[in-house]
Amino acid sequence: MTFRAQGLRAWLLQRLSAAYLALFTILAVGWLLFGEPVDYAAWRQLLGTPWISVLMALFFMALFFHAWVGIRDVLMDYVPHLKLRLFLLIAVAVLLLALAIWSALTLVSVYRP
Amino acid sequence: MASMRFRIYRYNPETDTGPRMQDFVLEDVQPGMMLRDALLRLKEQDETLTFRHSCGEGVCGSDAMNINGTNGLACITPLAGLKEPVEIRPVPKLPVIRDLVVDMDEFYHHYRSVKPYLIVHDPEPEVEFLQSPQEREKLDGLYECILCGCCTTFCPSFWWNPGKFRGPAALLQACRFLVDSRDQATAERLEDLEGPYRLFRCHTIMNCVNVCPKGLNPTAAINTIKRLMVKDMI
Amino acid sequence: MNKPEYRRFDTLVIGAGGGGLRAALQLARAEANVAVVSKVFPTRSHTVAAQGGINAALGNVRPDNWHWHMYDTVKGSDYLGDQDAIEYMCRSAAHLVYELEHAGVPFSRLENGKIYQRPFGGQSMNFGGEQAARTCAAADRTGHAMLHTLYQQNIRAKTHFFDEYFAIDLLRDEEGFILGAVVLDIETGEPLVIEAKTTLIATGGAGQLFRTNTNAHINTGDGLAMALRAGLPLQDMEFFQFHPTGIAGKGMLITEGARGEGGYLVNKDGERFMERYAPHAKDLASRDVVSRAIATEVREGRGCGPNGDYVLLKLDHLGEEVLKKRLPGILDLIRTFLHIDPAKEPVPVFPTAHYTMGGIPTNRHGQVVAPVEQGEEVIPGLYAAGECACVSVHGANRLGGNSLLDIVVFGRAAGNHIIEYLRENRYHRPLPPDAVDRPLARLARWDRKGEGESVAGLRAELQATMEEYCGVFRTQSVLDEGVAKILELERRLDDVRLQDHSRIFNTARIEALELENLVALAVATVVSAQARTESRGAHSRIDYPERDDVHWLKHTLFFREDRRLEYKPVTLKPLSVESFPPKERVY
Amino acid sequence: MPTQSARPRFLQLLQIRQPITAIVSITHRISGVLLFLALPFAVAALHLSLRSEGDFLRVQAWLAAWPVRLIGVLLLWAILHHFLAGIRFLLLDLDIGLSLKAARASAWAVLVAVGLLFVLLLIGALA
Repeated sequence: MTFRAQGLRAWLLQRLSAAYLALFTILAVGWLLFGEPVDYAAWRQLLGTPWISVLMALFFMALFFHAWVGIRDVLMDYVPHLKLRLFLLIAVAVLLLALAIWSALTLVSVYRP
Repeated sequence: MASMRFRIYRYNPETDTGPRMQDFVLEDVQPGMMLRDALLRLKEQDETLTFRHSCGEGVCGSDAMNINGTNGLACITPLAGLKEPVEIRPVPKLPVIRDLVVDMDEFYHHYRSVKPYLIVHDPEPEVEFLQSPQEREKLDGLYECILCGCCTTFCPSFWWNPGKFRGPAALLQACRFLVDSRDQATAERLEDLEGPYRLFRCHTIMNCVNVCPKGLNPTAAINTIKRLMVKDMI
Repeated sequence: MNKPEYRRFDTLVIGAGGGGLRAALQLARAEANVAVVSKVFPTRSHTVAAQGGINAALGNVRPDNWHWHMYDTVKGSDYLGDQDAIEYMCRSAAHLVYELEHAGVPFSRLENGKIYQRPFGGQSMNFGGEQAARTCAAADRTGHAMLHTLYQQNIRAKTHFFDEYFAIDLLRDEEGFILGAVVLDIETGEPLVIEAKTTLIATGGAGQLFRTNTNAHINTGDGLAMALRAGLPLQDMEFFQFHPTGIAGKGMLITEGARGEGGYLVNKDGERFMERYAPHAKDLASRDVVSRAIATEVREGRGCGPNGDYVLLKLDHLGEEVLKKRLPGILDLIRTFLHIDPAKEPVPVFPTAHYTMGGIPTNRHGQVVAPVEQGEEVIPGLYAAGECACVSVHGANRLGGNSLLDIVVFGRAAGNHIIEYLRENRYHRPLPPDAVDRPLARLARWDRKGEGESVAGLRAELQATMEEYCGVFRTQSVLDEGVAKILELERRLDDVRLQDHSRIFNTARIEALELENLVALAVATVVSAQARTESRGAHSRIDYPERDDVHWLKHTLFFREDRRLEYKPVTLKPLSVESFPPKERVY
Repeated sequence: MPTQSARPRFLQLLQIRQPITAIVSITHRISGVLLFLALPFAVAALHLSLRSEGDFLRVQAWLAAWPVRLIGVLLLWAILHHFLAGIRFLLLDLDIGLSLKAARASAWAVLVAVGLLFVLLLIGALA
């Protein structure tokens, strides 16, 4: 996504990611409510399942895109000072990008012994 | 109901440095009176009290104001049922010229910006364009707007981006022409509304729908435009 | 007061209702440099409140042709309408309605996709035969739909608007040319001189003359009074239309379309009384007839309610579906102001002051005309269109659906003639240096300080007086008394003082200027009415119940100077067809 | 004549009565921002929980600590609200419940449901 996301694409992305996040949340909550408490090994094993990894990766992608559009909207609405807004936007983008890389590395890390 | 108390926003640029609230008491309030009737009688008490009004029946859209914290037309707001003291202020955000009179230029600017007129490229027929009752029905809920400004000035997105966000009233007009079976400028109209500000500052807060004195639904109109954009993209 | 600024335009249009906007559109499209001055933002002009529709013999629902429309209009006018102008209007109607449709007016539609047309009062097929369906409608918001569309097209044509400017007076030179007007910027309170080669007055009617009226607060006949002050006469001011169905006691209009869609009137016995007054057309007889019938029912003790002072309009039998589809605005209005549901209960109605048939005398090109020794001459550079003009297509009684037609037909005609005039008059005539003195003095008069009567008080008294002494039924003694009272009010106008002398958005000052206009028009109305000793159309004399074509088949001209009356003949000769000679008028 | 910028504008938010739909909207925003602020910690927790058994236990211990629990309660509300209000917004985008009456009703429903679930979950957690 470009930094200057167009209105329609940003809006669509936020809705589509929201839909995925909602579904994922339902699954996660279900697992939390009805799943067994896990220990470290089980936790690693769970996240080491390929299809779970894919779901998780998609989740993080959706989460960061969703957060990006949401926070961008907030800043566009409440920070009228253009330079400050630009600074904050860049900061948020850098933060989200860093988090994206970090979470990707984390998700991959379970496949290393 | 014998008398009623009012607190009204006053600002006279020739004598005041800032706005103030003035208390009024109106005696002999008759049942069935509208707020506009009350304001007219208060103006007889104090000639300097200034507000716009005209038709008195909710079709000209002159007397939009903020009544007990919410926007509405004075002429179709019954006094009965208003909490006392009735607090009356100008509609939010627009610059106040005097008392309850605001400068609506910014509002009109957005209205004009959406090209609120039918655009037809084909030659016109000798008689009327044919339009089925079903096609015509799509204009219901859109063409009735009276440009009072209640919706746009009650929209938080307009408060934060008054220069860039078109606002619910203008977007309702945009939709009115987009869905008119006679109009042939769909693509240009949609393209013009692209970008993060003009349309997409709308966050479905629905304040517009809450205050529209004609019971219109700008949010639905904005949804329709978004759907047309998605269709156009695909 | 600072020295006023000057601006120059080819054409100055005063008033941004349907007439002014239609003319401005014609001019802007012809690339004339046109300024529209309006005391309210254009879409707040009173055209916005017109409900029922616009007449044109499209024949979409029932067979129709313009000649039948012409017959109905002549008959409706009680033969006081000028038949050349009426022919012109009825002939152009279809074209102008199609043009409006092409411009975007969201007319209601028939199954076949054509414009919906509803029956309206005073309409017939075959010169007095069966009820016609001639009124093109956008639900019951036709005026709103038209006004917004016309404004929108003017945006497109880049017309120059002066929103919220109040016209004070016309500018005139020695030779009688009209050279523009002095206007007041309401926002700043500063006067502005607008010089123009041509000036079009399109300021609408003066419904605020009466206490209970269907009109907006702004309908104070400013243009009419300006014409009077410029030394021009006003024509047929005694003919003021009372709409049969205003909400009783409040005045909000319930469109004739309500009866066109099948609603009818009943008295306290539940009798459908219009069958007695107009056996053929019943509730769709013309407005003067229905208004008189209602007033008679009430006078003779058959009115409804605790005081027996209104009749009921029954709509409930039409069903919620029809009401929602065809009369949605009326449904809202009644629920808002009467707290009753017209789908279940009948609506209390009473005749209510509605439309100024009289006005600034014009020919069918919109040129203002004034009498000279033999016949009449045009006032160079001055035009009028719409309710403020008296072409006269409405004569003694206007048909429903003909006013929206009037404004577009003669707005356009005036626009076209102005374009011609501009071609021959390329330069601004010099403005005499003292030309702006009188308008500025008029403004300065309100700077006088001190105690005095209030504008609102005198206005209320004026309205009550007009209602009592110049209402639906008139007699010599009542009118004589009315004239005396109105003249007394005119005298008292001098004692009125403003308490608010501020500049910026001083609406009190605007209302004072409007009151001056209203008083001048009240005088014109009662004096014209006092003289006419016959009953014709809306002018209904109990002491002279018959129409008198021998003595009174003529237009009244009222001059401000000495309150002088003159008369001019009715044009009975149409442009191309046979004349409709006066005959007994039954519905 | 004052210039445009000298003119006052009425925008005292406390004197403007926000409709229930607006309240759901602004709380949706607030909850979103809270969740955004929690993101780095969530990723860090996930990272640590997968790094080693010791880190896993440490994360569990942190999550059980009182200050973190308090923040957790706030985030629980934020998730509940953002989730339910978000579903409402998605439905509105699909033109479902877009009439004023329905939109007001659904706004109330969201607030009530969030409140109920929140209390239930808290009771469940404490029990």
